[in-house]
Amino acid sequence: MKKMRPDEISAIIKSKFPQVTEEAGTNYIIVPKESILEVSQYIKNPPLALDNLHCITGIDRKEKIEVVYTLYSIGEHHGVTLKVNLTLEDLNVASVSAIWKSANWLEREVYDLFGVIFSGHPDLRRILNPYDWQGYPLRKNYSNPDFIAKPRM
Amino acid sequence: MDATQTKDMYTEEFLINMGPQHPSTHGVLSLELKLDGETIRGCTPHIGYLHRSMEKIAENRTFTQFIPFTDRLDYVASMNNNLGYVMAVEKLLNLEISERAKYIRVIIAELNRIASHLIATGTFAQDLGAFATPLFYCFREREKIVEIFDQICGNRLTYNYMRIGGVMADLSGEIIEKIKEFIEYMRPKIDDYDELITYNVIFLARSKHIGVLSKEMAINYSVTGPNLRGSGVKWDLRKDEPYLVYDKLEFDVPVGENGDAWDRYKVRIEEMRQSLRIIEQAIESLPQGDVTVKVGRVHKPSVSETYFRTENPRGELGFYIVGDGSVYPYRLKIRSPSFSNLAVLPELVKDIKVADIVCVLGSFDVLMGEIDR
Amino acid sequence: MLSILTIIWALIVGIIVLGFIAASAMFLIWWERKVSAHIQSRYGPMRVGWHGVLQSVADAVKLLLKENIIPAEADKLVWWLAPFIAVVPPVMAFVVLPFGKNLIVKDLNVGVLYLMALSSVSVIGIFMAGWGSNNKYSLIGGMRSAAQIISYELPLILSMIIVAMQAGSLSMQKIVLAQAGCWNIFHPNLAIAFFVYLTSATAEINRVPFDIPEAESELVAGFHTEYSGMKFAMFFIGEYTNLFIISAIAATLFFGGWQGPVLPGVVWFLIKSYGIVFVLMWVRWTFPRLRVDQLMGFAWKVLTPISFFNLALTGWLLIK
Amino acid sequence: MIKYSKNFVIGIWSLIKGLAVTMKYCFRPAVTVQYPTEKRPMSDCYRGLVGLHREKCIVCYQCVKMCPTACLAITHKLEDKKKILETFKYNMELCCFCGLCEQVCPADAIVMTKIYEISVYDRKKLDINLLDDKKYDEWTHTTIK
Repeated sequence: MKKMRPDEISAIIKSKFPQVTEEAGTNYIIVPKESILEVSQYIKNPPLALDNLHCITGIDRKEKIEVVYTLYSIGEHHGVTLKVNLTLEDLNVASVSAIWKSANWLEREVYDLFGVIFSGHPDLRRILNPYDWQGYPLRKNYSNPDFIAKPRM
Repeated sequence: MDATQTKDMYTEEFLINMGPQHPSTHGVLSLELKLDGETIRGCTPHIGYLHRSMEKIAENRTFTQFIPFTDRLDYVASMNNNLGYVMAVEKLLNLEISERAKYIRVIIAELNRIASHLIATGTFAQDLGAFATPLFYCFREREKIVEIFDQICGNRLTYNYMRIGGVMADLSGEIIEKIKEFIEYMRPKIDDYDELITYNVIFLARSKHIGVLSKEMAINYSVTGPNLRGSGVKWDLRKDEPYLVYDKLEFDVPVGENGDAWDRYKVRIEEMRQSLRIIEQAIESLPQGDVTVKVGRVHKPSVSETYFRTENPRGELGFYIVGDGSVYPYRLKIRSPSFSNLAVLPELVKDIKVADIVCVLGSFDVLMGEIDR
Repeated sequence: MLSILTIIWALIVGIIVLGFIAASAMFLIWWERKVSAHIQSRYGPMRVGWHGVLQSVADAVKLLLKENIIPAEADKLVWWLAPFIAVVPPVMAFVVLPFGKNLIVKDLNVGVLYLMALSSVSVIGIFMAGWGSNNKYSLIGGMRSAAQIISYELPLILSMIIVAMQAGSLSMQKIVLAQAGCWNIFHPNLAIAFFVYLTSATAEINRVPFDIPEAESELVAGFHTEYSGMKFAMFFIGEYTNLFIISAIAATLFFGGWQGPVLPGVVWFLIKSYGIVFVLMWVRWTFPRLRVDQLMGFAWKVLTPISFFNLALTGWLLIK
Repeated sequence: MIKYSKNFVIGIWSLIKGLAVTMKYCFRPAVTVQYPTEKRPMSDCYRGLVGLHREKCIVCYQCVKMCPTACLAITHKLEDKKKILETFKYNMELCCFCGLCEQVCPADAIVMTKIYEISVYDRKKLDINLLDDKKYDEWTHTTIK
């Protein structure tokens, strides 16, 4: 099968789910947080067969937190990036760890560092920081007496 | 404490903390094991003892300043980490590097892959009780590589050799001769490993059919690198999404059959042979030219984000970099291969003996510097 | 008068034997380090004395000066007694070892039986160490050791019995003398017995590839995890004396003991014993370790049937 | 039964092969060196402690800006519009020996020396004044002769 380009993949997803949009200028697909589970369910199986959840990243954009899912397909050699935007007031998003097992630890990491709550996650504990750590270190407004930022030049 | 009731024997489960200080947890990994006699009933990994907050550090460093930090992620394969990072930044900056630099990067990365696999081989044999001898042989061979790196970049462990837009220093003719010598030296040594460990009957008995990772499970858990190939998935970024000049070089992708510990080990041994082939070809077709392109001391990417992954000795190392137009990355996420590889461990060690958990863990070749970041 | 002389004689012999044990253990530790180093392309100890030959003395002094750490929750008496119980059986085994024609402490007429009895005592020391430390790793090590030694006792004893059958005596000297014409190892059935003996004896003294009681990569150091200083050294002395004992028994039972041309008997005996020690060291630094269930399976499914078959074969050969 | 015995023989043969490999290396010369008395030759570009040619320094602050761990600190004074180096502190505790300062220096004033035997009992000694000529005397002759 021919390797699909990112815009072809996003076209397929958009035709199936009208609520998803595409980020301007890029091929990142923005999924409303309510529909992440059904979109995941769909793209996991053929025709897209994105069976490898490679990476989950949080990005603190100050007014919102983005959760970025980087997905690849081992069989079809293509990939796609999903984004879920969360407002600071409501940091809940459904966990995809039932669909891709690799999401288990990756979501725990995002929870640990950004404080995003993945509802439905089987074991949502901190992973890199100690279990009694306060605060979410990768937020831009994080402060801690032990953390001294290098003076910028 | 809960107990298991078998026919007429009554045994009490007990908890044992394996690590963070333990000879064979490959660093400061802590495994909370629930044991029923010698049999493992449950395993919970606890990580983070080596957490240095690399991603937060990256937000306060310029792109060049972060290169030395990538050395300290996977300290056994620093060159490959350097490579993954600088290539991600180059992708963010849309920077094209010279042809010679590409070949040099391939040679160096493959040399470091051999060094890393040597350590994996040695420690795996050590974990199975071949006390120190294979490990010392592996370190003896690795020393040759480290000496070459020492001559190239002046350091033996944390190389800081790759630069955004090229490499730090050119390969002199003398060093190329040394690398050629090393290839000749290394080939018979791998055969020695085959005789000493790979086909040793005790080694086979210990590692065959232990920790079987099925294809589907490996993909679902996003296991990458030799561990994925050990499960029989023919997936190698160097072949499937070639970067640098890997598409011009000829090499095979070794795969395992059953996905057990021995297959993962065997894939590494074969990969060393393939890496030697790659280095040989790359040296032969090494073009002349500059090794760096002229770029400024600081790099200002546009407001954009990128994800780039390279094939590290332990799996696929990905960097997700978000640039905000300043000289600092807005966000830098490191997708480390060992992190995902370790996540599958609790699934594989159910109902096997306590000696086998060491075997499974050793065959995964995890490295805590990379997991905890 | 006679009794006083006997006591003095016993003391002199005791001192000689203990001196030999200490010297032998130190030499073996140094030698093992050297052998392992050369196998691994290293030098090993080089600093203390010629090629580090006095390294073991320096280590012994260091261990004597070390603090004796007792775990707070340990079973003190058991913990304290264990190293001594581990070291006594190998020392007692010296009673029946024939170093030369007349160089034997006491030629018991049940010498082989006595050795078999002693070899099963040392497990008590190891198990006490595992239990008394109150450490989970030590406990697993002690349990493994008990299971392992009991399993390997059977093939060990069966292979020794074959030698006794061949010689028609249980006395060590008589067994040596019976080999005057032809060493036992050159009889095919006894050659099999020798390999069974060597394998199960390696397991008896917990050496690679049967070192699961102290399996470093799983159990840290097994039963002696919690020991330090001189108590640790006692285990070490016991281990290396055991190594010498099983090699000496093998030399006596299968290689004609002190018999040999030109050189005096004691030299031949030591050459043969240390030769077998070298083989065991060579094996130790080459092979990986078996798993606990494989180890038991090997004892019961391979070694024991072979021994029984061999026993029947020897009986048939003798009657024929 | 035949298969069993065949496997048995193959197993024993594999063990003998392993023993042959170790015996082979037993008689090869050792590859290690006796460290404090005997040392490996150093490579030309070895990255040890940071050193300074003070007469070359043009006080451009590039090294301070480039250092990823902020281990260098400079102060200067102005004398008839010329920058004169006043202090040059080097906090070795933080240094990660990356060599970026050496690479970025436009005047080749800051260099990486070949000193690597740098153990001290007092942590304060790790805060080094690079303008001191005798700063590394203690560490250049540490080897047992």
